[in-house]
Amino acid sequence: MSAEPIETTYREAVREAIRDAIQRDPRVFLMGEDVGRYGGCYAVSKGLYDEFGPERIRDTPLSESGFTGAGIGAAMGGMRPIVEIMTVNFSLLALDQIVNNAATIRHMSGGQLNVPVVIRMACGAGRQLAAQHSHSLESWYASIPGIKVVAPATLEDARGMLWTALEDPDPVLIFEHVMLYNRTGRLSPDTGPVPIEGAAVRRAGDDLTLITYGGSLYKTLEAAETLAAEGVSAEVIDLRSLRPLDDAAIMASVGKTHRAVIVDEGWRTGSLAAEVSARIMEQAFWDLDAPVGRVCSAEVPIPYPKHLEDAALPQVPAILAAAKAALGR
Amino acid sequence: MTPTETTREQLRDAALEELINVAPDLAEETIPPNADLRETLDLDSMDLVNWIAALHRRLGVDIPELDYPRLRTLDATADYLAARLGG
Amino acid sequence: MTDPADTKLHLNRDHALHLLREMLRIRRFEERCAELYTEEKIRGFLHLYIGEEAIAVGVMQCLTPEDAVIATYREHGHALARGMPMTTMMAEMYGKQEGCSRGRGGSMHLFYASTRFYGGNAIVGGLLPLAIGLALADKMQGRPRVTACFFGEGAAAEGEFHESLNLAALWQLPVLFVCENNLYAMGTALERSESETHIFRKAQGYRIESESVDGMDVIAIEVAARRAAAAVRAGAGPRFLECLTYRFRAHSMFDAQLYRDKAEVEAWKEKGPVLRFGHWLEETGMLDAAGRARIEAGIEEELTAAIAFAESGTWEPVEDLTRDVYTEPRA
Amino acid sequence: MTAVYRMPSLGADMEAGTLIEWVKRPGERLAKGDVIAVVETQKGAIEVEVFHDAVMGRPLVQVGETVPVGTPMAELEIEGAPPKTGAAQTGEAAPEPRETAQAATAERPPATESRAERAASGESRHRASPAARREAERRGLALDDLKGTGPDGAIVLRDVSPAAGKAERGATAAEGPAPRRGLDLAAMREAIAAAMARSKREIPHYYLSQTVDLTPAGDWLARRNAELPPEQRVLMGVLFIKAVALTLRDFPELNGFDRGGRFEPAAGIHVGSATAVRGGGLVAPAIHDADQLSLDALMDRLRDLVARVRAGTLRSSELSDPSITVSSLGERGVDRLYGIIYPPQVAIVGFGTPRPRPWVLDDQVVPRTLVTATLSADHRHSDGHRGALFLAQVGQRLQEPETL
Repeated sequence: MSAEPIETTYREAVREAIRDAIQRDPRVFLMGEDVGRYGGCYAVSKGLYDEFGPERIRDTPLSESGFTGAGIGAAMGGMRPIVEIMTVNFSLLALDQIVNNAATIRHMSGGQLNVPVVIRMACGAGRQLAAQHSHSLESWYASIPGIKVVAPATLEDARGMLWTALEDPDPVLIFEHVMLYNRTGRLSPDTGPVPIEGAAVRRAGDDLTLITYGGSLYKTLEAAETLAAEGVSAEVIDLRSLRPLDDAAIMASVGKTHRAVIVDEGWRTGSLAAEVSARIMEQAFWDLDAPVGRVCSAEVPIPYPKHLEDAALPQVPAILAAAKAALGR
Repeated sequence: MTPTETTREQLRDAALEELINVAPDLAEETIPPNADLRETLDLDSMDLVNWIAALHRRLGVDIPELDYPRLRTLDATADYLAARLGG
Repeated sequence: MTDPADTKLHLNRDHALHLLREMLRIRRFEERCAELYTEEKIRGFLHLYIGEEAIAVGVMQCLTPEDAVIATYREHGHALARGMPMTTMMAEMYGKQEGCSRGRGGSMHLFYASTRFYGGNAIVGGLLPLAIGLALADKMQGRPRVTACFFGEGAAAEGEFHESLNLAALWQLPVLFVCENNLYAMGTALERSESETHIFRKAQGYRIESESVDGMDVIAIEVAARRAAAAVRAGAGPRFLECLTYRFRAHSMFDAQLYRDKAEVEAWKEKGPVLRFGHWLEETGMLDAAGRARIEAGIEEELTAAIAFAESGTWEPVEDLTRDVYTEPRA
Repeated sequence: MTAVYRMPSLGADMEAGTLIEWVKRPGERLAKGDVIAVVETQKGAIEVEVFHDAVMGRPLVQVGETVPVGTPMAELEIEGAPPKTGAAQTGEAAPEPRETAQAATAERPPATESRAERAASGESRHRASPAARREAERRGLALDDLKGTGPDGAIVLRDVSPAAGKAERGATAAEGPAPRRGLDLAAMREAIAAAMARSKREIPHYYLSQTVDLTPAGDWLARRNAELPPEQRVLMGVLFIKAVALTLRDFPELNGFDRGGRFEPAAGIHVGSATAVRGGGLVAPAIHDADQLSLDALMDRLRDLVARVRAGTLRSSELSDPSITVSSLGERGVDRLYGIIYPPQVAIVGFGTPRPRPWVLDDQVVPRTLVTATLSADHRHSDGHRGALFLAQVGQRLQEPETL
């Protein structure tokens, strides 16, 4: 029996997830720039400082490598930190700690040490923040053995993935697309944790498989609706987990529809779409009736002006065109 | 090898069983004991020779080609086999 | 054995001999490693601690089993002083799976969870934020423990040095910073890389109590470390020791040492920690030649057993390649 | 005791070193740690040391020589036995870096000639999607029979079977006969329809028939079978197949394929034996190299094929490569049947039902068992005259059954 769903937002769902985790486990604490007194640059942790105090909602100086490394060290020391890197753009300063320490220590120490840390970061473009604040680098992290990477796109996932990630003995990175924070929807107050592995079929279909994740999900669903109006039944797969990828779900869908288009806000070369496309070619080659399509960002530093930013990012018309090409229309 | 199926009914059932083995696609069909096997079941010569070989293996009865026409229905087959075995 | 938490050093004969033996164990272990490297038994990189033994041995006397220790790729001495058996360490140097890190880390990545030895870390400065985190965890869980982190003066130039010292001071974390200043960051002399060459003064910039100590004098090191560790353990926040020392051998095995001249090396060798402390023990009658020979023989025996252990070690099967990438075997 | 001083390894990426100076002369004493020589490496000159007290012996390498790591450089007199870890006895080497467990063993990608080469070689490789290729094979359709409606005329799924083009929204079992395991009757019906329609549309058939006295063969077979248990008896249909197969050796123009109007002779004589499928449908699985098989071997192959057709476990490869088809409707057939050629084959031989009929023999009209053999052939690749000779020879071989 779950309580009556209430109207809420993606941002509040993440906040609720943090509050729930801190209440449940004394080892859990939030650490990051402006997460405390300021309430988070995307207002995700607003109010938590007053509720839990400076020890557990811990503001840090602008030292991404320092506090991310500290989060990793604290996890090795028995805590369950939630490190918030304001955006993926600043995570480049902490790459060494994430790649050479978090992802590596367990294997390199011969299995002696665990790093149960969760690192959350906002990602993606669409707010005209220009090149240095608009990166989509999930595929970089999704290629690193030793960490898990998830991209919650729905309110349920935003609310439910954090606790599962905190219970995981290995490092988990959570990417929250900036354009999702304001999404509204209904969510029952006592919805619980959800798995951080496995893809989800957000829309069933037979003629074509649209594969996407995170911020691109709603553009992809919109494209699927338009296709439906033209008599094409498109299936939409939300990857949810970017490492490990849910090959079984992808191949099951492509096996049925024989056509696949992948929508990914990362740059085309070396994108996650490239990896998924390679796996489809390897595992479902004989089911393919058309080349796998990819709709990605233009390979350009994301420009500031709205019309150029829109032109650079994957949009619904581009998804429709790729779908039609796959259908051989 | 003394056939265990001594009675006529057992012989007919054995014949039917071997017929299904030869033509598994007949499994769902009900085969009346007096139905003409060649006509109603569309058995061709290959099915027939395989069926007879199976009866030979199972019952030890060597049915010469000249006797093939006498295996027109399951009942007729049971009578023929009973006669051959009864001695 | 004196109590690690005691703030004062009681230098009786037993303790003195213990200090000498610990330094000699490091010296002889590393001399043999140099030989094994030329015979291609040890591969990859090999960074030797010969000449700096007094620091690891002196500081380790002030740490309890619950304290944490984290060091760099020049960590054989710290690992030995922190209780890692010579056998599993040598097996690790050979890359055998009986090594402390299953053979996967090698000389630069010795880990030993049972004595909270959080390894060799090969990225200069990379260990500093980890030390901050370990201390943060202790503080948040109310445990009166010390995290001792050892690093070279080269790390002072890394951004993470500034970020870590600031966090340690800002959050008053129980960290003992031990900077082993051996005057050369690989091929670059200190004057050519640091505007302020007195590293302990940098630490004072973050309002961290810090001092400079003669890294060649094991007694001086232990006295300073006791005082600092006691303060840290009492919750008085981080402490910083800059230990002036010198490495008698190259940065690593493949180094023509063009950056320093031989006379300087010989001068520092005269002030070496093992040489000086050995003479002092003889002059004060605490140790005669026979006693010294017995210590050396015992170490030789331990070393021979360690090499035999490593030689008879086995290679990790290729099928285990991906084991422990994650905690549970991936489905 | 004498030992050997070897070129030391001084770094992870050092393979060899050049001796630039001997620091010690033969006979000089060496204390542990003393420098014995200076070696040049990529990183500059490095003084190399000895690890045991010793006396310098005979140098084995000249100044200026470059030698790999481990090469003996000089003899040494060592006081007392040095602890035996010497380079000589190396522990077993690290395992060769075999393919790592999970690194995909990337086979060399199949050499894909460029389109130009293929066009030049005349063999036009059909552009078809993998799904279309697999479906065509499953249905026993040759790609060059299909017209592609995909990009640049590529053959796509809908070209192979309209039904498969749309996702199989629930089996179409409701209307058609229940689909049996393996053979999808609805799909088969369409495939036959497509093939027959194309055959009639494109192949200029000519038809010949020949009445053959089957009595000698019939008597011979009855005598032969009488002495054999049922398992080893042979059917008359087998004699027909063997007669056709042997005759085709002299008539290669009837045994092969039409490739876009050009005749391609088959590599062997693979006779498709048309077999009715209960509930409708027809398949003609191939008996490979029928001309080289004995009657008993042919009978076993035929029995196996029919059994698998019944059980629906036919391999798709068997459906797609007969070089000619033989169709006989057996006892309950008709006097004479004229087959339609299965593209891309160029001929089909039919046998009516053997039946006793009047026949003139030595100016007497006598009852004989007669069968009418027919040939339908592609007039683009053979003519009636040759067809007639072919049928005559088949009839003649049936007069000497013991030669089959």
